[in-house]
Amino acid sequence: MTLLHLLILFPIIAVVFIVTLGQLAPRLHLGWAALVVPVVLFAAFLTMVPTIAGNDTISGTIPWITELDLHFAVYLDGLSLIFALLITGVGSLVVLYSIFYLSKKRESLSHFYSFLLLFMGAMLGVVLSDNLMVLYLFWELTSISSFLLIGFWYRRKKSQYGAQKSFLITVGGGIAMLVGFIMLQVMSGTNSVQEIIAMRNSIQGHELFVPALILILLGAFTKSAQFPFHIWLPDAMEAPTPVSAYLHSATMVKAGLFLVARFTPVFGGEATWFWLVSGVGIFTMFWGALFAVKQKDLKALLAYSTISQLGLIMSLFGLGSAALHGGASTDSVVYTTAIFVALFHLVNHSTFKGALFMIVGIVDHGVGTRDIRKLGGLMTLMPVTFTLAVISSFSMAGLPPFNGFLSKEMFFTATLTAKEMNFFSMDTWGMMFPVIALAGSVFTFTYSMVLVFKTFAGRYKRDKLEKNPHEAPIGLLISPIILCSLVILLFIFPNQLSKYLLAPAMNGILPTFQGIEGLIPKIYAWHGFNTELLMTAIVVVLGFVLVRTFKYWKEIYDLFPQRISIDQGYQNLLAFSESTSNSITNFYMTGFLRHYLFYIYGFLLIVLSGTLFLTGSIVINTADDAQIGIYEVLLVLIMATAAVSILFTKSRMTATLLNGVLGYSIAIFFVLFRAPDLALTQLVVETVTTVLFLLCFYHLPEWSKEDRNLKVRIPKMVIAIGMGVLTVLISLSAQGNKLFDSISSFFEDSYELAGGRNIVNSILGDFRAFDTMLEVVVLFIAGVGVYTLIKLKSPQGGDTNERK
Amino acid sequence: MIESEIIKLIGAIMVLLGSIMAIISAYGLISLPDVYTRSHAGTKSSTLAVLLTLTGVFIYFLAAEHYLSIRLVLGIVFLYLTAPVAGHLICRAAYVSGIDIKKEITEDEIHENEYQTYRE
Amino acid sequence: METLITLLVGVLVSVATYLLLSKNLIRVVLGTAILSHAVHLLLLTMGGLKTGSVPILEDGVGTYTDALPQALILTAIVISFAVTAFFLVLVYRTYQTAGTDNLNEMRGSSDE
Amino acid sequence: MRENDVILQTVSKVAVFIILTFGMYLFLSGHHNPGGGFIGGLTLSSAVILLYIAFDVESVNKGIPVDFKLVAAAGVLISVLSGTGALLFGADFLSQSFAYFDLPLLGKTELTTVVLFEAGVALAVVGVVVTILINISEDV
Amino acid sequence: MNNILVFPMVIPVITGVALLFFRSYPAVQRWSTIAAMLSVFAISLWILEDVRSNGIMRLDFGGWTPPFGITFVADSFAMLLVAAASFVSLICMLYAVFAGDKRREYYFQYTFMLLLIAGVNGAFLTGDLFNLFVCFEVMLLASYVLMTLGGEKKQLTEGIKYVLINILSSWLFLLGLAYVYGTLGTLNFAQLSLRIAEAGQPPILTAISILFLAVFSLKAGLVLYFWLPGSYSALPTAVSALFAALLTKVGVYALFRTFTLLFYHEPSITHTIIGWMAITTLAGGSLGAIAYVDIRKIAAYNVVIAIGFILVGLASNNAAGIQGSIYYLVHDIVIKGLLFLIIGTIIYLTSNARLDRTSGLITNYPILGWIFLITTLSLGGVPPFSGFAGKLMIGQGAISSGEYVMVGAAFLSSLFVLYSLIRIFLNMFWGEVLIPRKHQIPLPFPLLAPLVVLAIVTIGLGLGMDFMAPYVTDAATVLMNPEVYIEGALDNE
Amino acid sequence: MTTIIFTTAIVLFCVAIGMALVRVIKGPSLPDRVVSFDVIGVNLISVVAVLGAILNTAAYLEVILIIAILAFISTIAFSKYIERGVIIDRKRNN
Repeated sequence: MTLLHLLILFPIIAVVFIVTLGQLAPRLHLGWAALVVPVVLFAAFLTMVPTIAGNDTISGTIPWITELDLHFAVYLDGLSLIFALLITGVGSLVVLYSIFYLSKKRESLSHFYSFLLLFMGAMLGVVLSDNLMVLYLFWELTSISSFLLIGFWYRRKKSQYGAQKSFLITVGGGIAMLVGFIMLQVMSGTNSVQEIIAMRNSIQGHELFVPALILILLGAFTKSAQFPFHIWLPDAMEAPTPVSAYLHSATMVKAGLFLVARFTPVFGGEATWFWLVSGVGIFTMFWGALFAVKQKDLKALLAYSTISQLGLIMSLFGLGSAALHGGASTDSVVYTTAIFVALFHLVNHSTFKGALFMIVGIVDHGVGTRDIRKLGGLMTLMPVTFTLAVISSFSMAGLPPFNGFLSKEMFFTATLTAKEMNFFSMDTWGMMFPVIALAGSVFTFTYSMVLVFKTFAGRYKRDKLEKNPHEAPIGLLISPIILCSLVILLFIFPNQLSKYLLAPAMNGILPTFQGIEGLIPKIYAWHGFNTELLMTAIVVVLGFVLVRTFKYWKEIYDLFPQRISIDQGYQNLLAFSESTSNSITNFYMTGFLRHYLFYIYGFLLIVLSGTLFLTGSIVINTADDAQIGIYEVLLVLIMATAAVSILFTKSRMTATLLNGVLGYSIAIFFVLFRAPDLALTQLVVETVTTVLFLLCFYHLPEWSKEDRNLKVRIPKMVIAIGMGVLTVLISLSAQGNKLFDSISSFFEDSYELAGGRNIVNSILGDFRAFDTMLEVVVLFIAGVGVYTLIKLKSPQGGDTNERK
Repeated sequence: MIESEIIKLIGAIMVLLGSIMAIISAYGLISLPDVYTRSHAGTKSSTLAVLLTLTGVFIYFLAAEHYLSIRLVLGIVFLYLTAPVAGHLICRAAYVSGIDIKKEITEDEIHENEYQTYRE
Repeated sequence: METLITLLVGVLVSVATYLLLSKNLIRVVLGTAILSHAVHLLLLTMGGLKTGSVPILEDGVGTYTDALPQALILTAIVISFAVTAFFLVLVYRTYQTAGTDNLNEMRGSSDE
Repeated sequence: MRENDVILQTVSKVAVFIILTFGMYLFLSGHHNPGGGFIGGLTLSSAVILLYIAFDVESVNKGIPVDFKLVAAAGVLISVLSGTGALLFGADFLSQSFAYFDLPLLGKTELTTVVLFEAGVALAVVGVVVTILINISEDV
Repeated sequence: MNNILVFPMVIPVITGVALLFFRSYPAVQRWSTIAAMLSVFAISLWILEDVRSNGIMRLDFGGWTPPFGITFVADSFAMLLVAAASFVSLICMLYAVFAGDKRREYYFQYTFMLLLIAGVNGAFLTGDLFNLFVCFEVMLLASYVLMTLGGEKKQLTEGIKYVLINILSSWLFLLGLAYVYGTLGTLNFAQLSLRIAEAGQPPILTAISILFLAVFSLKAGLVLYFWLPGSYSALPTAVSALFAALLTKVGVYALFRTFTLLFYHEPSITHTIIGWMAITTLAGGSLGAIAYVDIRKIAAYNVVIAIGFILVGLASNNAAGIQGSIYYLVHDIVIKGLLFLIIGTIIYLTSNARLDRTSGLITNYPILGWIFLITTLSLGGVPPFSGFAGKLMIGQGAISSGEYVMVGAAFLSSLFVLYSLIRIFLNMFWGEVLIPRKHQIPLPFPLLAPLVVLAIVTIGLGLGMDFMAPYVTDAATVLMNPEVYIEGALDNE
Repeated sequence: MTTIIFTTAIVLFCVAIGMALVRVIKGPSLPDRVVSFDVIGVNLISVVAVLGAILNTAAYLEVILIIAILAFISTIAFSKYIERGVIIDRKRNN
């Protein structure tokens, strides 16, 4: 048990205290208690910065299930540390913010903070785990806590919908990821991520390598809302705003990015990895930005913006993974910049997006709506909020002097570098990256401007608002203020961040590159007139034009009709699978016993005869048969006649009589085959059964005619004859294949062993008395069962539930 | 020894007679026209047949194994006891359930007397 | 002999199967009864027929017929009796309650 | 119609007596001859069936005032407990033992615990068969 | 001389039968049932521990050494199942006791439940093929009676189908038994295994094994699960939980025994067929699970899915897969019991089995709601609940034997499981609160307690899997190495 | 010699059973069938008896008696069924 374990478990254990506290001190706003947790954690992780910056790592293991190689193994390197700090830092701010955002009276705060802390622990678990399966555990736990938080207002239909969607997509992705993990485990024989990274070369050629890669990426893409799995994120905005700020922009959705970063040393350099990560990422970036512009709901806008930004970072990780293609060398270092930028932007995005969400929350709180069409002119009414909004959204748009500018510029650099690659068919397709990046950025600029100016500038529409807008209380403002100061601070001192956090993280992602010159680029706000700057200029100009002319070109969204949108596709898929499965299941689960018997017999006939013929097991050997007497033939004929005529009788009595004839004749066969005990039993049982039939007939109607319909009769006949033939074939083959002698000669000493001359009876009463005992139990159950069946009648005759 | 062989043979012949009787009785069962006559053939002569057979087997065992089978005697007694009752019950059941007697065979005597009340 | 009995078993199985597929419950019950006959015969046949004398120890008799299948069949007969009895009563109780002995009318509500 | 079952009832009384004797014989001789607990029990119950057919449930029950469910239960318990009894002697469950005694008058006699087991079996069989029959007949 | 082995079967039998004499004393019935189950559970734990430390335990009935007499053979696999089954039965019994259905109690409900458990435990323990048949019959007859106990129309009409299909499968079983005896001349599992190995499993035996496959599939609900959804939805809560937890598992157990101990020489035929059957089952179950709005049906199809999932492990035919299946079996016994208890409780509370007619239950019954969520996650194999270890190992097994279709089907089915149950959660527990607090039917703690216990167990099993691991490993070792079983079951020192 | 006679006798019995079976199948009335069923039972007794003689064993003598008993019981059961539809009365009304 190391400190790291404690840190992961701390929030989860704190849940118990929060719940208890909620019971004990109902007047306390639980947020204050909850706030302690992330603050303490943040401080703890901060103390680890120097260690990690010194290129050290911290690890520890608690054994869990040794047999399955499941250990609670933790590993802290630069990459984990960035995430851990984000989780706890943003966490602290969000909790602080939520204290003022959520009313103590109306909301079930103990649930809220329990879920939130649960999530925090889970997220820390994800980024700190070194064991694949434990990673998966925490991964699913984040999905679940996200599910619970999205459904926090569980009475709303939309919350249900959003929660279900995010659950299905992220957990589904998680399952795919699990399969990928298992494949990795099968390939490498270990569950430890670090060991797998070390074994990279030996597993690379394995046939499961690429499938595992794809499956793990599925997990990452679903979690990070990459196209086409992004659809859950906008609906997740049903969660309370602090949750959106925390889970759905700053932390949980970044778990996918973390996963990609974590597995870059394993899969990086593989063309599939490169293309999937960067391609999906860049496309998502464009797609998200494009759709963000059209959103009417501020939170939805931010959701699409988040999707877009996540895509951006994802594509950077993809581009950077190319560095591993050629192995660790100074030549490859140019490509590693992309990864560096990815990490940088990751941090930046958390700062400005977190702030933006909080700002939207403030607006929502203050005016009672997030609908852009109703908002406007809040600039003077909420000046502080407005300032913060400008800072954060300009940063998002990539304007100086904010940190977004730096990472956006470097993003362009990375795409331009990637264009120059001469492998992975980049010479043909490479141009795509800067172009799409540019286009995406234009839209990013556009929606950032929409966000600020549609809300705060323009005409003030008081009549459309529910509340009288006013500046938010200071409590709500603290958190976004802190974040916005970070936005500016990071612009001014980017290289401090780089030194203490980004550089160690680079070592974590690219362990083989450690120490190679140029791995950690210097970040400059100004690097002369170059293509990147030109691109930024284009972005600003075009973006500005687009904002002004929005109403003229918004028709292009109609090119993506609602019917065939991905979101609609998801809904259709669900509806389709429900209705299809319903019709399929109803198709064969008809409720008709006869159909079920058809299936069972059909299965038997097909599989059994298939095996019989394919394995060539039909060997008929009648040499050992006993001789046949003429009267035996007669008896067989009599029995066959009696049996077959049962099918044609018109009265149930005749059938019962014929059945009796059958039973008696079988008794005669038992006599013929030297089995007097059997004959006796068979005779009595047959008679008692016949009497039973007669008794029951009193309660039953005469039997009706069977279907004359050939469509029913022919399959029945085919199956019946088929079963008969099959039985005969197997029986004959089995008789022709007597492999061993029976053990029963042992029982011939029954007089000495058990003191009985009647062997059969000695077997029943002694050698296999247990069978007999159970058989009596069976009989007993049947007897008492008949009694209850007859006596215990349903009072109403129809269906009743118990205890009614 | 010869003596016992002869006794065995007697037993066997009784069995054979019994079997022939059974065939006759079965023929009657098939060819007679209505329930009552058929039941006559079925119960009376079949019983005779089986009694013949059993006695034959009894004699046979006595001669061949010097085995006096009480159970066989019991069986014979039981058959004697029950066969008529069974025949009686079936015929009565047939009558009560309303199966007509073939007119050309006989007259329905019971109808006019005992069961009249029931019929109405 | 074994072959002959096996063929008989085949006939019985066919008949039983055909009856089991009926919609009328009594036929179905009869089907199960006949099926059990068939299986018992087969079980006996598989042990070998007429290979010795009655499995009751007597002096001077060398070989006995395999007694184990006989014991098994005895158990099976009793079990089949128990099952048949229960099934039969179930059938008529169902008839009383559901008002039909036609399996096709016992679909059970798929979605109530 | 006044049902007239005099013939049947008279014969049945005799027949039942024969069947009961025979059933007991089958039960007891099972160790060395065909028969045993099952067959004995079944034969005994067929005697009871005959009684029920010839007479009626109420009058027979008046004659034999037993709850046959409990007879069955007792039978099962006897056979199971006879197996458990072996445990007391440190033997395997269901171990049976037999011994020969020289009894006065009877000469060499075999006593075996199987009889107890088989008695349980027979009781259970009778109990079950009769329970089933009575209950069906009583059902309206 | 291991007479203790017989107790898991004989205690329920004796108690059950003796209860007949205490018909008018419901209290005696209730508490002696609980006491019996408690002792069975304790004994089975004791045996389990003993088996792991001292190897396979055997009881020769009547002192007749195998292969001539009947034996009970307890290996870890059997004992794990016995212990799990006894435990869940105990809980179900508790639920039944607290639910206090007077009518059914008066008609010997507990007797039949106990006998059902006796049959199940016997089937797990027996080392003799014919005795397995007899144990099946004990279990089945008890289940027939329980199925119809109460005489409701639905019970009877569904009962007919259930009974008939099982009768059919019983006779097929006997047919297969006849073949096995005819060709191999013995009934003792261990000796059968030896003889089959000696003969090298000629084609005819493979064909016979397919017959057994069909029979046990019918019992287990593998592909041939047609009887299952209807019958499970016509039962009172405790009984349905008992059925869901135990009945199919016996079939699964038999499949494992048969195809690891006896017919393991032709995996390219038998195990391939099993694999495809598992895939079909997974597909059918998954479709069924999302097809209906009747929560009982949803739960019933979840039973089907689990069967397919477990059989994937058998079809993989390697140590990891088998081990995974064992984990999953134990988990599934617990969690299916829990699921059906919850479903039954919901129906009892709302008088409604459709998921779209009730909502907001979490406000009315918060604990029930959270337990349901835990159940959902546990069923979906989400860690740290009990389903995860099994799921993981089955996945590993299937992947390492290259059965990718099975892997796909198995893991996709987890998504269906989650979807089908989260749908219930979202619709019934979340949403507008329809039942005002004043009018809600109280959910007394005794009724809730069994659910809570099972929920704790599923978490505890998940977290404390390390505790179970040695038993599972031991069980898998025996399954993978028939000679170990044979030595334990046949060795007459 | 005796064996030949016995065998012939069994064959004849079997033929008789077969003929009775024809009557069971043909009917036409239920009592017809029951009578023939009874005949079959009685003939079976003979068959068993003779078989016992052929196989030279007393083991089947019980079977003979039991068939006799059971044939009787089933015959009266059938006839009561035909007569009243109920074979076991709850309470006789006389």
